[in-house]
Amino acid sequence: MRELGAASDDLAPGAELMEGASTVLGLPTDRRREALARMGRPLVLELFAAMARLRAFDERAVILQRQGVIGTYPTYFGEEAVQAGSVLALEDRDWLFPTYRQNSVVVLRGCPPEVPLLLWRGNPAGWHDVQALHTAPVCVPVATNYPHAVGAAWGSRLLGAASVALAYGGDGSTSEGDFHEACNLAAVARAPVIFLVTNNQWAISTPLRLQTRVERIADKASAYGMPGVRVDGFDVFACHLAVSEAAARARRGDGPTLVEAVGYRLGPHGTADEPSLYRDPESARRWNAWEPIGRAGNALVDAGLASADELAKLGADAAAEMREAGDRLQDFPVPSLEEVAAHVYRDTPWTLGAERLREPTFGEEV
Amino acid sequence: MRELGAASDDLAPGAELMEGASTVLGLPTDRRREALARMGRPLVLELFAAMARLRAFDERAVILQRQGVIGTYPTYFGEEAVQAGSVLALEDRDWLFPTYRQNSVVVLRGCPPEVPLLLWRGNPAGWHDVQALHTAPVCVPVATNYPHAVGAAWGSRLLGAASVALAYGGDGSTSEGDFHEACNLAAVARAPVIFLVTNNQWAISTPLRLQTRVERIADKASAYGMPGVRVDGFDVFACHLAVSEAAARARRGDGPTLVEAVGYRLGPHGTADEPSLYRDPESARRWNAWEPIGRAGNALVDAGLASADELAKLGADAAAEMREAGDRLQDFPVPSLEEVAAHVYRDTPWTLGAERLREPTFGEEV
Amino acid sequence: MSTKVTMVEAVGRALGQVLEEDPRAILLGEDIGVNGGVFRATAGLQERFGPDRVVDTPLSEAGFVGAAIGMCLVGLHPIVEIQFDAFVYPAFEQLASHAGRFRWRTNGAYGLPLVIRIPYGGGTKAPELHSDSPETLFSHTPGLRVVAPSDPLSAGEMLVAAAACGDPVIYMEPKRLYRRGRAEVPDRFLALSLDRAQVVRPGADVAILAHGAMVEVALEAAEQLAAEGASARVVDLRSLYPLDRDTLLRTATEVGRVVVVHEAPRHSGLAAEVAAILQEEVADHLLAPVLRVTGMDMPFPLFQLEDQALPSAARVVSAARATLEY
Amino acid sequence: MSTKVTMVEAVGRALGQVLEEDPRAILLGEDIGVNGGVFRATAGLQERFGPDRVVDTPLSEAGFVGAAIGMCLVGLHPIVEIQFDAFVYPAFEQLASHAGRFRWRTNGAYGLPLVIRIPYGGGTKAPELHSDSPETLFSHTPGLRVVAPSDPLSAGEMLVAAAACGDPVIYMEPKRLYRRGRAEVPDRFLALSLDRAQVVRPGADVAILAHGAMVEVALEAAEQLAAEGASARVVDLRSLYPLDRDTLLRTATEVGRVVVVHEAPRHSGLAAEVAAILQEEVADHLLAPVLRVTGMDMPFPLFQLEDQALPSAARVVSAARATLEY
Ligand SMILES: Cc1ncc(C[n+]2csc(CCOP(=O)(O)OP(=O)(O)O)c2C)c(N)n1
Ligand SMILES: Cc1ncc(C[n+]2csc(CCOP(=O)(O)OP(=O)(O)O)c2C)c(N)n1
Ligand SMILES: [Mg+2]
Ligand SMILES: [Mg+2]
Repeated sequence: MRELGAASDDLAPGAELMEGASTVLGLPTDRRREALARMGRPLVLELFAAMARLRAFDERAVILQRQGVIGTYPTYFGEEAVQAGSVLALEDRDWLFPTYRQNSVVVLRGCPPEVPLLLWRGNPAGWHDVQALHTAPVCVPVATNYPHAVGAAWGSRLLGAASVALAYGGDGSTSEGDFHEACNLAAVARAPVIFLVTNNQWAISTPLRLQTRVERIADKASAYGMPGVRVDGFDVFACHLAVSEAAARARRGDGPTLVEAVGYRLGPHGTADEPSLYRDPESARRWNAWEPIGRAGNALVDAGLASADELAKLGADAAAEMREAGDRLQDFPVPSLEEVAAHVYRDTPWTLGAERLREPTFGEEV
Repeated sequence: MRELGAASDDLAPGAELMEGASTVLGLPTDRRREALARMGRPLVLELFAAMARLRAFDERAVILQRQGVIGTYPTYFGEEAVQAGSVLALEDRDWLFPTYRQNSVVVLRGCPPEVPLLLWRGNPAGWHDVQALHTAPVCVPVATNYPHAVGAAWGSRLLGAASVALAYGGDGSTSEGDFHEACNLAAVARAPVIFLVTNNQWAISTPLRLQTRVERIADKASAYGMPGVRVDGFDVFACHLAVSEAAARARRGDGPTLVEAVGYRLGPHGTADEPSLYRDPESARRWNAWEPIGRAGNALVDAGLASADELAKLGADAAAEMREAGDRLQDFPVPSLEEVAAHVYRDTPWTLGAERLREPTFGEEV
Repeated sequence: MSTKVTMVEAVGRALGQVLEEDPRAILLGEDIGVNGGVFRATAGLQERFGPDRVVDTPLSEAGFVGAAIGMCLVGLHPIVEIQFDAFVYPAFEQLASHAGRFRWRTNGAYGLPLVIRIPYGGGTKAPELHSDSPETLFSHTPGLRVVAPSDPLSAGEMLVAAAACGDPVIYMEPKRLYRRGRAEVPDRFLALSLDRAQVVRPGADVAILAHGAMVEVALEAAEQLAAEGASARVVDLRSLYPLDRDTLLRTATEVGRVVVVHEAPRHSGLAAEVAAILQEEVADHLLAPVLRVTGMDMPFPLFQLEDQALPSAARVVSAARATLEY
Repeated sequence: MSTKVTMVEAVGRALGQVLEEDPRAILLGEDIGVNGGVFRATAGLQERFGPDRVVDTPLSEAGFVGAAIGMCLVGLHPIVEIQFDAFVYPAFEQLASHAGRFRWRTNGAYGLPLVIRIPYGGGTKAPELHSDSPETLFSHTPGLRVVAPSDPLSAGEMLVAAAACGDPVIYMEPKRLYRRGRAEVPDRFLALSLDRAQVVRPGADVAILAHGAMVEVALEAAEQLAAEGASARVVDLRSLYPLDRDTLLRTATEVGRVVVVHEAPRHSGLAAEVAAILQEEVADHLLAPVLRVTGMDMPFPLFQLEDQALPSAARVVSAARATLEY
């Protein structure tokens, strides 16, 4: 975590890009303090703590990957604000549809952190309890989770449940047909869904300008007749407010919202990726100044809502929690292939019966 | 064809819908006469003649379907203006990507009309010469032709050929992912492509309001950073001008354009469809007043660019041409399955060899 | 009480029954509302159950199949209509990467009670891409069940069973049979076992295995064979994944000669799987190799050639004869 | 002259060769430019040939596969990279409804000179949906050719041949072999026949048929069988559609015992087709039924279980033994 101190108002690299994005941390000092005070100490601390846990999870995962305890891992360093801000803006009855990049948001819903770590370890114990957590399994094929969220939102409205669904995605995901079909369907059905696009400006090595010709992903909302809002993705408070508003809108029956959280992918695409092959490392270094945890911490201290020590302790506690979770990974047995095969259908067909999974042989008489 | 007379300026049902759509026929009388004169007699007559041929083809096809000479047929009654206006706005080197709804535009490129009729007769002789006509085969799966047009346009730019590609589609097609992916790709690649969406307000039984929440399909262009224009789809002159402009833009290197041609599906979706099941017949009757051939004819006579007799003769000639084409359909032999099987690959694999297509039997010794 | 209905009417009645008995059932698809579907399978259902339960979707197969998956998560039981066979292709990713994997992703805890209805197959003189038989794509895709009825009664019973199954079912409707005659059906369909094949004609000399519209062709062939003095057993496979292994093995063991018929292309089609299983498991009982009468390895031809391309009773008879003379 | 290269380097060299020799060749795909592809197959090619010939596309598989089809119409020869196996699913409609049908829609006059490269298969400890083996979806789809190399030399030669083939080729790259050792390759790959299987190890007692990464497994099994005194012939199928019928029949006739191995699910997989053909055509020469060692009919498991799910030399050996003891 960056050293905490006075919040700085001149955050160079993103300034232009963030123009028009709603912000709390980017407000002039007085208004910022006021805004934070209005949110209240419990919430702002909860947001900070959630970010600290996400960060600690991510850092631990990267270490575990280097140690060979888990496999390839998509780090989300820098995206803690979007994730914490959005999860905490929703209620437990609301549904989350994360991608690989939001692979630990379930932890903020009460899931033990070893579960998502186990997923990257390639152990089926890594599948979390979808119904208990109202969180879909981590989605790997880009953009395919958007329609799921639409269906969940629309369906819960039909059932009179007033649950909201939120789907995560990246700038790159907006080029896929599923993004389009989901947005259109949501708008037509007035589904209470939030499309939260983290515009980190990269899809692996592909920069935003090769992904789309529009500069603001939020502008794509107009094609569907739904509102599009832009928020500073490195500002957990702003993200929380933006998603809260979108959720309120959805609950009021006013339909979907596209939220673009602007930021920058500070790390590699994943542990197997080497960004120096395709982008200037200087750029990530400069964007680091916007890194959400340091920024939020500075602002909280400055606003007198927390002490630096208190925040440091949240970070340390989170680090300990995640280290311990990592230490427990080896305890989880790998289920047998037979067990996994029995999890594909409610009534397992003969083709997945235990005898089929072992030695190939000729049939017995019938 | 409607009786020709003085052009009427009060065309009720579409008036609101057409608001903002570029028009020639909707101009006040003086300006309309002026605009038509500027286009010049040869062009306006050519446009009229093209519409007359398309109409005659369509009417003949419907008759042939009733007679059982061809199978299910998707009539395009009322869409002659969009089709004739667009084909004539392009050069022969430009590529067309028609759907089932533009199934006879090849005829305007010089293809004998029996060819597209044979397609609906289920005879492979119905496949036209794609390279000679620079027209892709009629595309059946909705929206899948958009990416093809992007590739053709982009590819021809890469080859230095300056050809433009135009893809047709309907209002419903804009809900498909392929529309989105194609528009986005075209804009990023600055491909010289025109997406010409005929908004006839129906996708089979699905009205526009269940298809999308935006009222104007042209507005969808902004999501891609490309211009979207709206044109009166029952006005062949306006369609010609809009597509000409889009083509000029493309040729200048300024990339793609989305053109929305607004109209109304005056007929059924196809010969197997029964619109009275899902829409008020009155509505189609009222829109009939906008029917493009009568409207264009009235305007030409009014502007002194053609006589009613001359136009009637164009219609009669076209009807004769298409009747004769229909009469020739029975002359075309159906190729054998073996011949068709030899058309799947350049080097026909054994799996499609003549012996495989006949009696099933056991192998010979090798 | 019972009534005589066509297959498409049986489908409609089964859908009505499901909507009536299961308040969480919902129908989604293109033009299924006021229009009642392009085949009229859902005729009258929107009027009866309202536009929230019989939903006209925008033209976006991936989108509404994906949405149906999401609906399952919150407790709905969606039944999706794909307008024609080839138009399921845009939804393939949603089916392969999600529908078939969802229960597995919850370690068996939660399945998707999802039915995808696909009118499929040739023989209706339809335009290109309206006559495909894509069932193998789904039977080769883990996590899905694939079934096909062959008459009004099996259509109703299997559809009701599919809706109750708790896992995604690809329900292939042989559209060429939609209006091919009427048959008695009960007022209320019983949800029969989804994965049982059915012997639809007894016989001892050769067995003809088929599904969907090919069952009729098989029966016709059996009739012709009977005239020649050969008794053909006809088995309606019904469940294409999983196959009914017991019935397959019993049939092959008892009869010894097997012909498998399907409209889909031959290479790696269902008949290949049946042949592979039979030679693997009961080779010693086979009196002749399993023969396949299938669609060709080419795009389904334009309709003037479809009768040549589709398996015909004549082709089935000559295959049966070949196995009899082997 | 010749050099020792890995398979992924051979792919890169073949692509470089095609770009150099064919001015109409163009590469399209996600991250294939500056980054050189996530597997680095296209490393250095954008630098060499420029961003107009090695094109980073937006994230839209249906869109860029569709665009590649359009490029063919105007005379380009696109080679598309799909980033990982399962991500070809969104492009399925473009491949099935268009790529495979285009020549047929021109009565044979014009084909699509299109290559779709798909890194596929398991064994790399990858996340979900990065280990699928979708080749059967394409070999069951008319109008496509499907091939898979098994070593650096065949990778280079077959890719060059695919690019020259004139019809759409689905080129399956067994990614687990990408960096598995080096082999000599010539400076310039020759475009060999695309549809020939290759006997990669002679043997007379049992034949093991495999493709892609399974060839290595087959060879390992053959080695173990040799230690037990059984001589196993290993055939690299290479062409998955069409299959090399002559080699298949000759092998079965000469050897009499056949095991087919693939990673894809079993039901209606390639092995089913091979078994069906062999029992159909040379039943009398088979000394035992054809046995299949395949992936399971379930989603490819998370990677801690992948070694159990993937066909192993041990499973192949025991299948071979079973046929030997039949
Ligand atoms: C359909 C599909 N195609 C390709 C991939 C491979 N892939 C994984 S992540 C990724 C980039 C995604 O970029 P973006 O949407 O911006 O999200 P980010 O990774 O930046 O969070 C790609 C191409 C995939 N997972 N799914
Ligand atoms: C992918 C796909 N899904 C469904 C269909 C069936 N279908 C044919 S035309 C049509 C409606 C198309 O409406 P629109 O795009 O407005 O064009 P229009 O028919 O009005 O010209 C549908 C659903 C299809 N051809 N392709
Ligand atoms: Mg991104
Ligand atoms: Mg329409």
